Amino acid sequence: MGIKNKKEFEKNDYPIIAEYEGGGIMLASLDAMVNWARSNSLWPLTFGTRCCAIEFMSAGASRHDMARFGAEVARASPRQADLLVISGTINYKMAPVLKRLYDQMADPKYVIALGGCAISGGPFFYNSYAIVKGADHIIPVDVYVPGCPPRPEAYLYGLMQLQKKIMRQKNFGKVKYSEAKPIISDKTSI
Amino acid sequence: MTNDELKTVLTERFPAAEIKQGFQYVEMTVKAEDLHEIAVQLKQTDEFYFDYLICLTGVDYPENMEIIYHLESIKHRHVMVLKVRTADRVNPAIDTVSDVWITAKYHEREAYDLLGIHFNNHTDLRRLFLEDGWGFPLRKDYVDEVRIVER
Amino acid sequence: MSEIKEVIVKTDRMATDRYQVNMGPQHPSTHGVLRLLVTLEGEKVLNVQPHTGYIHSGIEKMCEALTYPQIIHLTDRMDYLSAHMSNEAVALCVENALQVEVSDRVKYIRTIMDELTRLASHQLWWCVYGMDLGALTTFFYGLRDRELILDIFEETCGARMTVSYNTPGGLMFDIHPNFQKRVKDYLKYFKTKLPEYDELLSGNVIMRERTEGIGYLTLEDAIDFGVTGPSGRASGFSNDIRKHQPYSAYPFVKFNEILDHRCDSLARYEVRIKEMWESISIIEQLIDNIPEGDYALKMKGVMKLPEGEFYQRVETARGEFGVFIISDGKKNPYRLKFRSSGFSNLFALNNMAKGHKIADLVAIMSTLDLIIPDIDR
Amino acid sequence: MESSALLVFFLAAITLVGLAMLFSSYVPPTSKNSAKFEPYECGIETVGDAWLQYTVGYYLFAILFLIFDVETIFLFPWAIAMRTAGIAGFVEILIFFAILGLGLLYGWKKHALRWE
Repeated sequence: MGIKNKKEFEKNDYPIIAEYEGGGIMLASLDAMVNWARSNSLWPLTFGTRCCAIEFMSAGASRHDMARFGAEVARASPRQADLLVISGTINYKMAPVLKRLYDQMADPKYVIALGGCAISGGPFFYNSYAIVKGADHIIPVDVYVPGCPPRPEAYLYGLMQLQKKIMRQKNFGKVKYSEAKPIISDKTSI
Repeated sequence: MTNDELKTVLTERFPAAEIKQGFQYVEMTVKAEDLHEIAVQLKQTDEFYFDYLICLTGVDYPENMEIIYHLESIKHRHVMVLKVRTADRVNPAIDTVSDVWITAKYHEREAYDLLGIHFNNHTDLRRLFLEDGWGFPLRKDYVDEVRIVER
Repeated sequence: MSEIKEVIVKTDRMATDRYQVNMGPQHPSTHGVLRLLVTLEGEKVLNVQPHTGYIHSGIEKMCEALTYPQIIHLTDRMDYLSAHMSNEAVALCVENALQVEVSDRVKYIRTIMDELTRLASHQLWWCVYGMDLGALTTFFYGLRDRELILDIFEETCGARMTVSYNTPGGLMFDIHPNFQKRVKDYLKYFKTKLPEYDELLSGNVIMRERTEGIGYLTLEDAIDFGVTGPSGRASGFSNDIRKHQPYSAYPFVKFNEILDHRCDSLARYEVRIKEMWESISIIEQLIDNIPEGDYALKMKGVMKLPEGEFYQRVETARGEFGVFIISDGKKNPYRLKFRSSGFSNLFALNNMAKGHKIADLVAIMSTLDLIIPDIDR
Repeated sequence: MESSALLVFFLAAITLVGLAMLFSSYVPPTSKNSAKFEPYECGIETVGDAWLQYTVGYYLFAILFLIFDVETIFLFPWAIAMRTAGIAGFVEILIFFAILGLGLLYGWKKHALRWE
């Protein structure tokens, strides 16, 4: 899966992701249509554990209004959600539940790690015996939103970054979508 | 009634216990075997009427394990601290007071879960927070190099 | 499994099997990661067994390795809706232990911020209470007013929710110059909006039908289970720490403790609505006469508490929050126990919800206003 | 002429549904894992089996609802032909309602609608 033509990225806010080999003109425009539909209707799963959940709620309320990005329908069951926003700490008792919820979500699914606790354990990193140091030990995370708790605008910026990431996804042609393995660090035993 | 009135009444009612005036409240340390009987008395006698157990704390001192009960009487509005010690660190066991105050049933489960203090004839002594076989984190000699990142 | 008490169900139709369902960690109405193992018979709830621990982060063990100013940054991650009151509890406990008296200015500002946090917490409770009963509009009304309070917090303390505005010995910084003006504008605005809450939900027949006589908690049970806060006061359990052990500027304020003797979910709802009016009147009495003075005392960098045990009780929006520090003279506590209000309120849920339908269980639980990290710590 | 419109309508329905199902089964990636096919119970493995014996009240409510739902389905063709049916049609529908009303009354008196 070599990288044939190295395109120069004009806008510098695109994270550099090697471009996969994809289909021709016909499939590329089909790609654009599918990605456009997916990125503008990301339905988040109501999965709030700690204070970031309250900021996630005020992002859904009238002032910060997630509805502008098509993400205001916060579904309660993973079957109908395609965006898992981990807002809060994950501890060792909650880790298998989170893994099961992620598995039960319908594809294509995306994950946003909202807040310091979901990224790396946040304030509970040092001498806490029960917190998993970051949700990417359990499930693959697409976008990390730092902050403790991050402002609703920061969450919306993370959402926009995810939408950009989805717009570059290649669905057709010779692309193999294999489920990305979570980065299991040697220090923590799950 | 005020702290020192309470102190005098307590010393005259329970001679066997050692009573001293703590920083804020009267502290009474009782022996483990007559804890339950004193707890029933503290609740039932109209003079004390400690009907509200504020909180139950387990402490791991170097020489013994200690349970501290903060009690308040809603009728008389006075607060008291009841302490009980057990020197046995391998499997410390103290009588339960969950039949006197129902909320103690869950506070005791938390003390059992985090400190390993067993409460005899507690109806449903299970772990509250951690999974079974996790060890007792609040003990001073608890070490867990896999999960804890020391600072 | 604990024993399931036999409930004689008189029915002339065929009996139904009992089954257990998990109102599990990820559930819209548990407001966090609380798992309720509900034993059902058809729709009738026989036994509710809370399983906690899905957000237990061992804060008490962490605090044994932190200094006192650092602990304050953790307490507002426990009960994040009454963050300022929890921080104030730790600050007051350290100040009492060091026998240090803060200036009146700090007391006034702390009490105003307490009452603003209580307002914001009750507003969010009201949003989610409506949503639990199926009325989605309350979500947008309540959060609209709460955003204005968060703006005031952000301007003065720098953070919207986890404010960490207290330090042992005073406040982190002084209030913002136009803090008083903004609070007075907000009070004038919110006094017109609170009646709107009543129009929207309090008079609603469906809401009254679903909460009147549901979730009965007698006074003896409330005291025995230690159910404090508005949930306890709705059963007549007079436990308002602001009244019985006043701290900060509460002695200088005239306010009445709201008690209600109907003991059901509707009483718990109305106690909270009336408490919002009380908070407004408290802030009004304080906002105009904040005395001059320094906003923090000169404290040593590393505070060493004297040997002994110190207990401080504070009234948060959910109930009585206690900080119990056992210190052995070093710079971090030997043992630190948080008496969380949600912990005792939660376990009274079982004998309140027994015999009701599952929809009533959701209504009862949302009148208890639980915050799960406050329970698990 | 009539039947061709029906045919077009029928064909359009088949192709659209077929296209959508084909599209959605081939385009999105599918991750095969064991947890995906277990029932969702708030993130916990389900214990026991849901094939249980219920109160018969649910069944009674369902049947009563079914009866009056079918009644409204019969109402639609009548409503279209109401103009041409005239008074006779109106009387017939009243008789139809009366018979079903009797059924409802019977159910009511036999406490089929009471839940407890």
